[in-house]
Amino acid sequence: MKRAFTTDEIMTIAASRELIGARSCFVGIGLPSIAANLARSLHSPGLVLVYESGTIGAKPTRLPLSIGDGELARTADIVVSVPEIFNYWLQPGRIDVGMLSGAQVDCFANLNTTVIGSYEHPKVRLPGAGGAPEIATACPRTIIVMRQSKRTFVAHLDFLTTVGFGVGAGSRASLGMPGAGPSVLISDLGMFRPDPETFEMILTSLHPGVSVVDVRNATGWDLKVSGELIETAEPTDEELDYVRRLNFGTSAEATN
Amino acid sequence: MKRAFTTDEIMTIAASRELIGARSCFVGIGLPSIAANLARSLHSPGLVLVYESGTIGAKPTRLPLSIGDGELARTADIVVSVPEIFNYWLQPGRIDVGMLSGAQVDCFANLNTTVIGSYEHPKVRLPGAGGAPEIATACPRTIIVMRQSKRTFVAHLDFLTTVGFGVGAGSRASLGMPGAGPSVLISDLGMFRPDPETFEMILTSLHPGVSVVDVRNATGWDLKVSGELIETAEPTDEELDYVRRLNFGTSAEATN
Amino acid sequence: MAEFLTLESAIAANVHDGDVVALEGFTHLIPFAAGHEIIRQRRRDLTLVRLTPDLICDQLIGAGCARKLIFSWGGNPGVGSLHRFRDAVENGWPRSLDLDEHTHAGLANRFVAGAAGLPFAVLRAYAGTDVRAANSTIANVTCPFTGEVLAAVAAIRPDITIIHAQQADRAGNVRLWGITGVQKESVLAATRSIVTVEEIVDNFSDDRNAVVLPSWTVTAIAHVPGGCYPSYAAGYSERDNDYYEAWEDLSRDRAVFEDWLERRVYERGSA
Amino acid sequence: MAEFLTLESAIAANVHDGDVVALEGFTHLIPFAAGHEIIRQRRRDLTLVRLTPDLICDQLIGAGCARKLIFSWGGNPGVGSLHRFRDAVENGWPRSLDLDEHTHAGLANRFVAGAAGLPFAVLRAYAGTDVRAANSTIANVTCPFTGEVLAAVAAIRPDITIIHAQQADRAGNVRLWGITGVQKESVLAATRSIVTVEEIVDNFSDDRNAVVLPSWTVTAIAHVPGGCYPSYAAGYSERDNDYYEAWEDLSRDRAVFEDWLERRVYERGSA
Repeated sequence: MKRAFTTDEIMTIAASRELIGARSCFVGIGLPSIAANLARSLHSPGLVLVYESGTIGAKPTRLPLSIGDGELARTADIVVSVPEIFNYWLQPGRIDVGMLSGAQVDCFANLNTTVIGSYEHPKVRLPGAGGAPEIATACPRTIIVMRQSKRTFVAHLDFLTTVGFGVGAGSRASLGMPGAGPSVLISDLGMFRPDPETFEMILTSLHPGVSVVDVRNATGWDLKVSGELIETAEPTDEELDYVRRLNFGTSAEATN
Repeated sequence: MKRAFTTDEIMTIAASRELIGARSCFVGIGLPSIAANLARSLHSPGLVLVYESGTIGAKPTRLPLSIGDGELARTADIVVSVPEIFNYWLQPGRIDVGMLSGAQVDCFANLNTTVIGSYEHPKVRLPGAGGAPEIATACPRTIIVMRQSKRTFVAHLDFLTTVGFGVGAGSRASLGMPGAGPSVLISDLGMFRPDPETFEMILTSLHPGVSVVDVRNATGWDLKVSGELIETAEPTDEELDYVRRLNFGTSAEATN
Repeated sequence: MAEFLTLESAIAANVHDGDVVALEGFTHLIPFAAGHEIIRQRRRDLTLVRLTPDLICDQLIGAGCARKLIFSWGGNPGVGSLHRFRDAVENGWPRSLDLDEHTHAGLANRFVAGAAGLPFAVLRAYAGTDVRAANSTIANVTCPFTGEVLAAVAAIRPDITIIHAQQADRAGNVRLWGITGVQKESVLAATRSIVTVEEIVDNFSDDRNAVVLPSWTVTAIAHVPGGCYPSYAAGYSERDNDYYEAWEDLSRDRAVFEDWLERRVYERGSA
Repeated sequence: MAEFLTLESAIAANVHDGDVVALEGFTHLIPFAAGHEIIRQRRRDLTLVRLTPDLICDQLIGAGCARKLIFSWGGNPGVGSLHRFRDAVENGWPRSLDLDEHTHAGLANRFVAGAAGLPFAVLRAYAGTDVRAANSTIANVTCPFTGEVLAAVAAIRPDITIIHAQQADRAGNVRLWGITGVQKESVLAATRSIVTVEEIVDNFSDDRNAVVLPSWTVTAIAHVPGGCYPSYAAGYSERDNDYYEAWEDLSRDRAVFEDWLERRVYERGSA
């Protein structure tokens, strides 16, 4: 008999699986942190976790509440300054994968974490850029994890904080962005990957129990669906045990 | 009865006196190092010695043989990387005084430490620039210490490694050099200071027993002599004791 | 050479209305006690500079001390929003707040340029983002060797930088370790600096590769044990995560915040 | 991840004829044993990179390994000249030597740019000097905010950087302390790297602010106690100043040098 799981759990677990084979991951706080820590605990014990607080090779035994958590410094191979983490470690593309989230995403996987409404007179002032724009620029690939609704998967971002594929094919090259961009966008409903021609994110996998209609109803743009749509593999017992253990006692709400 | 002293000793002692009142000194090896260490031992116990190896606040108990001597690291307040010592400490003008030497100097206190002869086919290949050009650029003032002869005090440098006053008044400003330049050039014969109008180095002090003719005979340009020429104060017993103690067991030959 | 002062005297002497004030510490070693003293001394029109404004800037903004914020990520890390910051930006309460908004890499490099005495720093950043469009402290620079177009950020040189550190020695040298963020750069970039410390020691241990600020780079030192609470000082204290979580509700309502301010800051006198 | 190899295998696998080879260590931790192994393996046409060429480059140049030297100060510190370097530049013996000559600040920043993945670095340097005139890796760059004209130096990205460090742990992480020069930058700027170490330890001590190169930034580690002799490793050895002083005479004469090379390098086999 199968165990029940939440939509957040399958989202996080699916994200952690995308880190299999990665050597190192630049981790934002919140959902990305849960996924990256899950990956290190479960699939990729050698995965080097790098946080923008300057901790490299952190091996937290509990989920860090913030990217500057003392647990990260205590368990790291080295702790460097913030200028150094960005200049010597992120910028040259040393960190294989960046894990990002956002308040809004568009069909080219660009992210908004700055404002809802206008910049000058915002309806909601969000935290801002943090490390995301340079993670998205420099990492050889990125993974985006965020909950999906018409409010978050939008046709037009209110503010473009972090470039995914810009306006599509050729954008990253013309902007001088060395990394390949988002390899996957993972929501609580399914997974989206860039079309190799247009670089628009198309639905490639549905989480168990979710229909294409469900996803369309939670997408603000005219969603394209892969001809080879699959179902996301259900969480294993081991994955569920780990994600529940990690998640205990901290919040997954914040987006950076 | 007065004690005898060598020309090197009065040169070094005169240089050390120029550090009275300075908070910090960027020190090259050789004669500058002897003078700076003498100053810290004798006149200025709080003088912060900074070496291009990254040692800040070194308090060596013997004269360091090189700028990367273990004694400097052991006794320093901090040891920083070489990029940091130049970028964060020297470049912003944090170090009050730079002590320099050279193989050739001209009447505007520009220095050559690169070649004798042509650059492409040198008669003598010298060590090169090291830290000197940026010390001369950034320090609020510099002190030059070098032995004097027609070979070293020349009308035309074979190579301009380090700018003193360039071609005279206005040169430093037009080159964007923040520091004021050499406040004094000290040789084994006398002391030279910049004319406030022309910035040519003029003889302002003769070491005891030296005549203006002696200095002229050891100067490759048409030497100007100050109307207020004085005699350098003789070394005190204490100065001589210290310089002899410091000098023991190491060489004062190298120029950087 | 650094002068040993009470926190009250250090703030009174070094923080003036209208100053550009950097308060640094990345999650770790955030100088809360100094921030509260600035509130108590009712400084106004400050330009606050902090990569992660965190609760300390939320409190200063809510108390009406700031007219501008230079920052790169303004949330309550792992918890939610900075409601006082949001209220100022969204509603102009208690006053409007100008923003000079960067990425972490960009703002960190503005401090690097300031510390290095250069007018700008170069990085590969901001391409294609709206962050760049609205900001006059970001520009292009072209590599003279390859022709690549990169981002330039203007140096930042605060009037005063305030940090919290684990130790000072009696000569006024300051030592910090663990997550050290951009503290060294922010102090070296500033005209003046105040360091609050957990402890004053006779001698540091022999680790000369830790971050040390020599006495002559620091203006004033105040001995304020726990001066980074509810943040933490590695080796001395743990972060009070409950405080951060409680702030989410406490700060949401203006009246509740003002009551907190009255009871926990104004009535407390010097920390 | 770093591979543990003998010095002989590490050099054989990673240093090729024609490579750009940085050998760093500022007076302290100079990788002499690796340099001698390069001589023994008779590598040719190398471009050597070192702020202070020191005796190690003098020996490599005298042995005919190098066609070019990128450097900033080429003397025998505190003693005198590098006679093999001078003989190559002045007389083309044993072959001519191209020079790419900088100041310390300039060459250090070339490594910084390489480590940072940028094509150039900015500094206030070289103005008015002949050092600049002859060098194509130095150019102007104008601040887009202030109009100030500064120096740009081209990034350097060695094919291989070789350093000596005090310790590696069994996972291949490397730790060094004391005067650390430009070693971190030179390793991070390079395509490949070899680290010779005094000791292999189970665990590093708790000082996480020391310079540590994670295993995945290093290509090969060789356990070579004393591998920096006659330089020194803080905590392990003292500099042999007599060796440096004796080099002044030993290196002055080609025949005496060649005899030294035969007896002390070629006949010694792998250190």
